Amino acid sequence: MRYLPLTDGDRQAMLATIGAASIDDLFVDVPAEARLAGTIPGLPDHASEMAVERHMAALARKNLSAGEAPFFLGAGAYKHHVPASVDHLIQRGEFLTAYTPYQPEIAQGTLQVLFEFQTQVARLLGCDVANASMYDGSTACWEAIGMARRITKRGKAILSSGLHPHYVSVAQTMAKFTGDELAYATPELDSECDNSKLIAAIDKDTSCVVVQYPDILGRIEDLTALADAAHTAGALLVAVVTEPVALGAIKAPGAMGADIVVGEGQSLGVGLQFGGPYLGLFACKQKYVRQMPGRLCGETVDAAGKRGFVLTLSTREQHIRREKATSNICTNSGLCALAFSIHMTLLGEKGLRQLAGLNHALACQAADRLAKVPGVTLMNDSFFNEFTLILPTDAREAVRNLADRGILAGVSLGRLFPTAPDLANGLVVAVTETTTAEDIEALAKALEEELA
Amino acid sequence: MRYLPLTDGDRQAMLATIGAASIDDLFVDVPAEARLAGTIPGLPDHASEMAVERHMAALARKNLSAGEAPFFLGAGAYKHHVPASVDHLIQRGEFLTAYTPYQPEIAQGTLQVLFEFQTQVARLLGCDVANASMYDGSTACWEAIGMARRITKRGKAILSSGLHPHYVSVAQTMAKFTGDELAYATPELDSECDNSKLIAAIDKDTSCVVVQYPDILGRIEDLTALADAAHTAGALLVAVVTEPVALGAIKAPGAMGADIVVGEGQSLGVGLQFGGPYLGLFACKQKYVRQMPGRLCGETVDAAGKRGFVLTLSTREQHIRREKATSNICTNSGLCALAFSIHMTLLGEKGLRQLAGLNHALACQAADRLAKVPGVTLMNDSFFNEFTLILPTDAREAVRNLADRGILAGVSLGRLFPTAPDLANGLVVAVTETTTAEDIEALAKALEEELA
Amino acid sequence: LEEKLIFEIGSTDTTGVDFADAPQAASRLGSLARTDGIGLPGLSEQETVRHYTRLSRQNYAIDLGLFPLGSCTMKHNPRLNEKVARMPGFADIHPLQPQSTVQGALGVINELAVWLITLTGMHGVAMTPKAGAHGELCGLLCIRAALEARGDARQVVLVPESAHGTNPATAAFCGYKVEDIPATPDGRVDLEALKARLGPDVAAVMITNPNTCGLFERDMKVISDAVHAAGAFVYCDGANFNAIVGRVRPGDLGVDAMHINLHKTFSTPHGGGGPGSGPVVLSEALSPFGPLPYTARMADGTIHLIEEDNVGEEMPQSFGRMSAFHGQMGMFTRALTYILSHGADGLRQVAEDAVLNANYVLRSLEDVLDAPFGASGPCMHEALFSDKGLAEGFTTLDIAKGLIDEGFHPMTMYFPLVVHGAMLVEPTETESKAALDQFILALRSLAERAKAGDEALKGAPYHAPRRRLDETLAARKPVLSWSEPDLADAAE
Amino acid sequence: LEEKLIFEIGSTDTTGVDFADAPQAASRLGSLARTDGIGLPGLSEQETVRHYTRLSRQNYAIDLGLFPLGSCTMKHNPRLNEKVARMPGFADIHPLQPQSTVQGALGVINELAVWLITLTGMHGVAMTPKAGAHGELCGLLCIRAALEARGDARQVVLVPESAHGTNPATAAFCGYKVEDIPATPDGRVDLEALKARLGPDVAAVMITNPNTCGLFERDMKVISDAVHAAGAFVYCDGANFNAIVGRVRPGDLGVDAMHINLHKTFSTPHGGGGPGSGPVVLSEALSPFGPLPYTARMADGTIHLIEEDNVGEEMPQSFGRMSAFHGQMGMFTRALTYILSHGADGLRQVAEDAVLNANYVLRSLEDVLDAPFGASGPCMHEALFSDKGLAEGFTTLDIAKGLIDEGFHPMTMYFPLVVHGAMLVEPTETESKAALDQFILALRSLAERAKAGDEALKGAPYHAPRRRLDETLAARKPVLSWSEPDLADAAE
Repeated sequence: MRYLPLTDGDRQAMLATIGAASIDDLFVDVPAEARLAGTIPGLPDHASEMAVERHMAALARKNLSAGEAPFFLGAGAYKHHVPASVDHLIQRGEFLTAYTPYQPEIAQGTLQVLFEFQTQVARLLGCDVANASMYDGSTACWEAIGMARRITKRGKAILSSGLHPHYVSVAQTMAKFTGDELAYATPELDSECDNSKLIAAIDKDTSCVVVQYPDILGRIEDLTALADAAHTAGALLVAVVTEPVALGAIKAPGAMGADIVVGEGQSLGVGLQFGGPYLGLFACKQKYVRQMPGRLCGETVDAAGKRGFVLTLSTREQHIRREKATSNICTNSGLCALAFSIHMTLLGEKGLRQLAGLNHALACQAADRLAKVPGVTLMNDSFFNEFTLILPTDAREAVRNLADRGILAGVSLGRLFPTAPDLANGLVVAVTETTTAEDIEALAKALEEELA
Repeated sequence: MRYLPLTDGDRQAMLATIGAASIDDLFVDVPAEARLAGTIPGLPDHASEMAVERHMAALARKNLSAGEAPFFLGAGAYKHHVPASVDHLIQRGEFLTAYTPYQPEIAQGTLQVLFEFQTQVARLLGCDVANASMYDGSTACWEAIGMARRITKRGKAILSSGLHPHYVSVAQTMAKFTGDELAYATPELDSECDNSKLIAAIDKDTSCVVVQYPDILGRIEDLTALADAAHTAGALLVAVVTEPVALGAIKAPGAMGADIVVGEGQSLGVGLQFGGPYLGLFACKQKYVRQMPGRLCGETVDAAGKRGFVLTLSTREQHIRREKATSNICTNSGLCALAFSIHMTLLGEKGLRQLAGLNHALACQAADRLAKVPGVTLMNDSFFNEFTLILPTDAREAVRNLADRGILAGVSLGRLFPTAPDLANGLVVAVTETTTAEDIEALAKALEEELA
Repeated sequence: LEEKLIFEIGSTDTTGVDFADAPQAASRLGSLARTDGIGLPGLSEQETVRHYTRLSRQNYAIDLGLFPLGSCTMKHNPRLNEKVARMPGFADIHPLQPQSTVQGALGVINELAVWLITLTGMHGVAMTPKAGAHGELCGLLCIRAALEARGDARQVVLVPESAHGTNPATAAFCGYKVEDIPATPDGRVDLEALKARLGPDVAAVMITNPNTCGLFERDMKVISDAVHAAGAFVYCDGANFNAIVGRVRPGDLGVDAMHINLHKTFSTPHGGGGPGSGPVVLSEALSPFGPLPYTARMADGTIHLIEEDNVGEEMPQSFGRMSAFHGQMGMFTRALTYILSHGADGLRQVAEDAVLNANYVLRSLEDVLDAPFGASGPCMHEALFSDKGLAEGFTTLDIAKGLIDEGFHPMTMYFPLVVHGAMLVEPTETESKAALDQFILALRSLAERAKAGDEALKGAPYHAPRRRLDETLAARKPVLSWSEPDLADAAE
Repeated sequence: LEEKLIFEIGSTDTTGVDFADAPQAASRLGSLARTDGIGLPGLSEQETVRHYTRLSRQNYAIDLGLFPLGSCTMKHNPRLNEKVARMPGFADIHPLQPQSTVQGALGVINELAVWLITLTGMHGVAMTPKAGAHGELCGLLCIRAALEARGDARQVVLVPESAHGTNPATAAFCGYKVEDIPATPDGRVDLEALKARLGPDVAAVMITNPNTCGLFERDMKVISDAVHAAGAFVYCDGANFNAIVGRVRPGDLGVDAMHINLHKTFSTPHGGGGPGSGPVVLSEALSPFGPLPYTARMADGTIHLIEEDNVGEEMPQSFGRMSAFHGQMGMFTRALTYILSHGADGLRQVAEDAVLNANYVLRSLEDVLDAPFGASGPCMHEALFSDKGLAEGFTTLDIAKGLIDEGFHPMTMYFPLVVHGAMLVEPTETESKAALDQFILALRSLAERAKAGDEALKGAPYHAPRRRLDETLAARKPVLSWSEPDLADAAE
């Protein structure tokens, strides 16, 4: 086996040192009836690198990849161009094959990256501090609800109808067990968000209001009034950002008063990857830092007085605090955080603003063109790079038919909200810098034919 | 521009330090009429990474890659499976973006690799010493002829008809200018090599006999008698190996008396790449080392007594010796040598022998199957992983037709020897560990249909 | 070896990326256009490559040497896995694409699921959990859902003292009360104490097997039977599955749920702290309660995705979604690649060599380092030592930091908690005998120095990018993000 | 920082590669089966990754810092180039595939050819040469072929003293007699001396422009005219094209042949000593004589390959093949990717920034280091200093080795030969002002130390993987391959 360096000679010599007659002697503690005599039946034996690569390549070819088709899917995962240098750098063995930086003397590379990442995320989201990453946006969102409960000592969270339904679903799963109460309704096909309804719903039991920005239908609205209303009632505002590129063009939630801002960082550096691994972003106001879940990297000095970085405030964490921890999270998304941070460094503020501007301009072009397809209505007044079309027919069916023609047309609301027939004709279309004028035209033409 | 870090502010500040009013002032030495005022007409301006990647990908898609088709081409370039770790390692920035190791204190990585490479190559080819690489097999072959001239002070080289015709062509090009005389004839479609004819041709003016092993038609023959005959006449035997994997299965030329052994190292680690960059191997007996062309890495110690490596014997080289150098070569194939060396280290002797055995066994299977195609004759009695079929028709035409059916059937002798009509029906077929039973069957079937 | 921060070298006017010009279009951003300076510095591509290349060189990594972190299973990460994960057919597909366009991806999930079920002898598997701790959560949610389905709202989860911190944290995170189970003097779960505590309020017992002392829980089957008899479920922390893969099926021992860290047993890279992946294999009793989305192969060979819209017919008892999409697909492709490379025979060899290597370390060092459970028999995949016998004032920490100067990563220290000054060494099966011999030599020499009271050891490491770092300062006065020096000064 | 050799750590029984079992087949190897031990050690994949990862860390590289090697143009190597070169459509095609199956590859060659011709203002280009020196060979072969075609067997090539060593070596390698041309005190070719030497025996003049002193040959056009008038050809060494790309076309200056180092001007990686690539642009007079294979775009848009079988109709005067296949395809894809990224405007900026950076270095240091031609005006892309003014016994070597301790690669030293103790600094356009400022500071401090006679400098480097190495020992008693220690001892 190419990954196992021991030779049979080594094994014999080592058994002799140990004083065991055979490998089996080392497994004596396993009850005899559970000790398998041979290989597990029904599974193939080892294979050459070439054979495995061919098998996996054959599976890969059964997928239609985003780069092979006009592609308009978003709804929480976005196709952006990732510079080649990002992937080159994250493959450096010293990053890729390092462990969690618990030994800071020999992990300054990872630690400094995390410190830089935390700073970038905090600034992007408009907050004071950010942690070193969570699993993804949806789990970060639930962690924020739990954190709001700990801070406010209240158990009722109000979820905006514009929150990604899968994020809602994750929160509902957890709330069943923790006893949190979640107020939520599916969205309406309206150009306005439900902020006024949310404000009306806030009461003295409310731990937090959770609002997505831009929301699942692509709408963007000012959060200031919502934040004020929450704060007045002693509740927190949790903002969720699933498309961080947007924040190169629109105001940061933190700047509009959000207390906790979480997000999905996949857009920068990480890639689509069929949904994972992704990158949970988590930031908040300074005063709440000790209630934060997840790892934090902090600056300090070494014995010689040199600046250095360490994981810190770990008394919040499970490996120290056990059942009293702020979260059970251990392994997070370190390598994805690295990729995000490198991509952000390559962009810089200048590049991020250009990228965001290009996304928005192309989305406007696409919206204008697609709204001209007979029978199709553009729902949004406001949007960043994603908007909702209302088709004269079931959008889920249309998406499947367009896929058969080689066009990945967007995410149907029927896929996202299968139990809400009112939304069935909605189609969420995302446009990024990777979208060409030809792609837009191809979608428009195909939609015209599909709806004819 | 993403690769140019100076900002306009930097440029102004730097011009001020220099004391120049504008960039143009720095180009004053260029005659005014040659100084272009604007960009060169007829060329596009800069493009985003994404746009360039798309353009190049579109070009790449216009090629039928070896992995996409049953593939049987050889004749000096072979498709082998290269372990993924090879490419990972050669992309380490410290290898990829280093310069020639003229500053040994900060180039021990490259230098130790070259020392290991030289040792591996010398052992594989059965010689005492090897250099740190040449451009490719064909230029190494010419360098060997020149080296034999310097050693023997004779100007006539006898080239075997089994030598790759492109290698012959390179030698003929150079000989036109250096005045070397080259004896050469195109091969015959015979199961035996022309060793006896070569022996007969050796005379007192002969600097060297150049013989390929396995030869261009795939034949392998013992070189001992040839070496003895050359040595008796005061000439050298130069052996050329275009498929180094063969030497895991068959005797090394050095062990049969060859004085200089050169080769193409592409098979290990390097990949097909449409013909370049490749890797010239060059090894010889110890006594000729000071007549060798190319860089050499040698062991030494540093000021603290630690073992270290340096480029050495550079008085043979152009940057010291100028017009009296043993060659004009400067940049060689350093990174390809690294890839070769890593691949060889992964294989080790055990793996190399397995690889060679698998190549040979599959080639035998393929030869047996293809010889059953009606009208097709197997020319070879002996071969390693490549053999010649004699078709009842022009093989060049057949290869083109099979390509239209998606099968890359081999190299026709008409492509290699366009001026030798006697060879027109010959087809050289190479088989490696990447060839499957399905590939062989697909070729056999397609050939049956083509010849029907 | 000091590398400035991007905030100190970059500028908001510099970028390492070019874009095509944006087409003219009327903005739909309304009054929300961002006008403030964000404060994100950029670097050119070369500066970027340099910054991160230099930073990387301040890390230790498996690619540089042996990484004996007990319980973390720092084994070799094959490069084929990385290559496969980057095939566009895997890397560049969206989680919400129509099923007809992602049959290969669903096939990977399904194929890996079959392997995990077969290797563990279990009934089903939940693929979505995103790391080991997330898998624990999944397992406990299944257990809770199963209990609630039978109207049995038990509130207590029993956890051995030696458990990973994630175990009690997870139980608490989903609303359970956590109680400890003591250990026996030979480092295993105290069966009698456990039995005594079992009762109608106990929902589950969480056991790590092989446990965090590196020992196999000999009584596992008896424990399972007792737990089941008491109406509770057995959760097994599978962090140490590497020791038994291919040789022992947890399903044969009565386990109801076990997470598998793909980044431990199945070689996906740790990446400096993730991403991990923690699929959970489930017994027949728990399988109906697993999370969405779920994949299943249909009679016609297509792979079918169970989500909210068809969950009613297909998996009506599912506890719901626990992350937005399908789980760690990028880790699935790597793990499946690794599994297919080894096959059933190779994986068995993995366990054998992992255990052999650990016992070799144990027996080669027990004369100089106290091995608290060394006398009770062989260890599994990790060797546990304690600080007993070190000179006054010398600690496990000193030995750990001393290892850095010898060119190794420290072992796991001060864990498990049941052993004083624990040093937990897990060499893994991908280390050669030569590498082990070097490591043993280094650790022997450090043990001898710590016993002899060599004061120099207390200052180690000397030859690392940094000397010991002041963690107290970091926690007392947390600086968690960078700010302009003058602003920071002004704030003091 | 010592890494053993593979021969010291590997064994011939170990392998890091698995193969399928070979099918049974009767051997066709006859009596030639290799039975001796070859002596090639193997390592497992993990050991292999570690060995080469650790070795790599003993190298300096552009990815780590500024690399001011004059004439070598160590600029940033964009990672997109690497990605593109690895696309299977480029990396995995055979040079002898039928033309219909490689139209994309031939298209790359043709597209790059058009760029090179247009950027240089020349008539044709030979793409096959495999490095700069190979390109020189190609150019001289064209010249010789052209002269022979007119029955004019000239035997002398004139080369300036300041030329790269490859120039005289190449001329000699293809049978020419080499004669030097002297330099003027301002570091340029002595026009009068050149004119005086021109005559019917002179085949060509080889000139580097910008020259190796970093100066533009102001008289280039005059020289070309004089050379042409004498019936000879002008070969231009294009190693320094980086300084003028996009701003000056060598074709406008009367050049007949010039090689272009794709690894210098067009950013393909140096790879620790290659592979390079050296296409040669040719004037109308020389184009008919270029090497095979040649590519040409047909009226129907297909790219057509000219090889031996059609050379008679298409290029009857070709001097033939100079390497087996099409040249450095892998470098063509990288160079074309780079060129398209920059475009005509970006390439012009390349030259401007390269020249600006060099002049900034020159003017920032000429107060502490002697700049022999500093007074004559601006330099081009490299700044030349001499050892004049250093304290007795201190040399250019000391400053170069001192730079290593400051974290930089040394500059080119003792070249060009026309300046005593030359230090040739080429920062390239991909360095930021901040990086230059750091470098200037370091070099300034070293210059001051060498002038003050700081003895410590003579021992530099102190902070590198090795101290100064004994090159004399290496050459006197060459050890060029590894042998078992006992065998080596016995041989002494």
